[in-house]
Amino acid sequence: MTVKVQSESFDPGQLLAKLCEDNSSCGAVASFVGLVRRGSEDVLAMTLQHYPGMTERQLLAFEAEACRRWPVERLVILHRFGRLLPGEPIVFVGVTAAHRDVAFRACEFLVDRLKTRAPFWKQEETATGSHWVEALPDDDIRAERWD
Amino acid sequence: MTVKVQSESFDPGQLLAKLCEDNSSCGAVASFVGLVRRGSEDVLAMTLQHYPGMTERQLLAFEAEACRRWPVERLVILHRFGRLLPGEPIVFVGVTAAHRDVAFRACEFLVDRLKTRAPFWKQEETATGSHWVEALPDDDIRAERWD
Amino acid sequence: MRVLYFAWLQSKIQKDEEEVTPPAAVKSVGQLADWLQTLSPGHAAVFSERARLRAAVNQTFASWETPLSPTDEVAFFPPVTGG
Amino acid sequence: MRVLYFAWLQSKIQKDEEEVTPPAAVKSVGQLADWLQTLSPGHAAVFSERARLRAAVNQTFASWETPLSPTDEVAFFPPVTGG
Repeated sequence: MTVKVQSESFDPGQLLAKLCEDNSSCGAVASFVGLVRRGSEDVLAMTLQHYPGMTERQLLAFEAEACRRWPVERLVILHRFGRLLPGEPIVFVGVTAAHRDVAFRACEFLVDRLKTRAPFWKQEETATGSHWVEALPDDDIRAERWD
Repeated sequence: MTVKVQSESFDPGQLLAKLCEDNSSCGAVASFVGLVRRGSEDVLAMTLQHYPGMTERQLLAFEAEACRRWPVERLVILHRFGRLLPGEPIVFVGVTAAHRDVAFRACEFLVDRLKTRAPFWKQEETATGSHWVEALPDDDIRAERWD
Repeated sequence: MRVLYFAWLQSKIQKDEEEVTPPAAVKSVGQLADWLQTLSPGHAAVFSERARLRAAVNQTFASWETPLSPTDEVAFFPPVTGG
Repeated sequence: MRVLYFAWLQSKIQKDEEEVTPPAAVKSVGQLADWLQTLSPGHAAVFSERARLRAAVNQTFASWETPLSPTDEVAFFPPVTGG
């Protein structure tokens, strides 16, 4: 199990390769990568602010919650903060399990939790200046599935 | 878009890395890797037989179906056949999209289709001999979600 | 008509495929199975367990009612287990 | 009591955090917000938009009714946008 918050970039392929290594007990590996989108407003960069301390606590709580709900074998949550450029990875979530349903459900659950209950705030830089991204009401509705 | 049936092994990390490359238009990459499980009966190897010709047709049909249902940006389906050892990857499905819901749904849809509508048959080798794996009724029920 | 077999059907019938010329009355997948069943004890064993079989015509999943023409490629196999 | 601000709250209040000593009557997150609102025009601007704010006490999400003690770490921020 790995839960990490970092400013450095990471290689999603390497993280997935590691989850697949020496792994003859679990048949299914589901993963998600979130990338910085250039978007319709032509985003030049994105700065992710977070709440150090609380972020780590929340990520560990999500991990514990996922393991309580499903028979997860291995789990990786990695979330970046700081200034990122379009196309750079922001977040990686990977889950391995004996069966694909568990891997998919737990992975999607963790991504929803990160969207709605992890203390991160996005600021986008465009040619006309910087602005804080508003939370989508959709995300909260989606997260309620798990309650 | 890549759809491939091959006997050679592959590196799931490399496939995911490629989906994440030069990709500032889509924010979400969902992927699934299926690995050979040693299982409770201590599987020594697994041989996947398939129906050459029909397999490729079906995989292309699944791809077309996914692209008709969801605004998928990039899609990779790779399925192996032949003799595989425990821990080896059997299948990779990767989908990129602007939003995570599309990426997750399309990825899960493709994995369900591969399980229930692609002409593959698994034969397991254990210490006591070889036997053909029976299809799980669960898989058909799961696949019906998409109908 | 080309007929293909997969998985455990191959060892029971002791063939992966065969070229057959069924009588003109054979007009559907089910009727072909009925006729194949008469060819050998292996065929009989396979086609007596129809609930455990699936079929494809010209590389597309088919039902027992799917109509056949003499140039079709027909395949019989157990439920698939890929993925 | 340590109070932290995130995202657009920081530029309005012109602080990331501050050490405050609210009156003894301040016993909940909501009462703290009421009191902070009186400190400066920046504070007033932030805490008059209560529907756009969320809070945490000791690094756990809290509501306006969550009780406070003088040693708590309290944070105010907009709805999160991670992932």
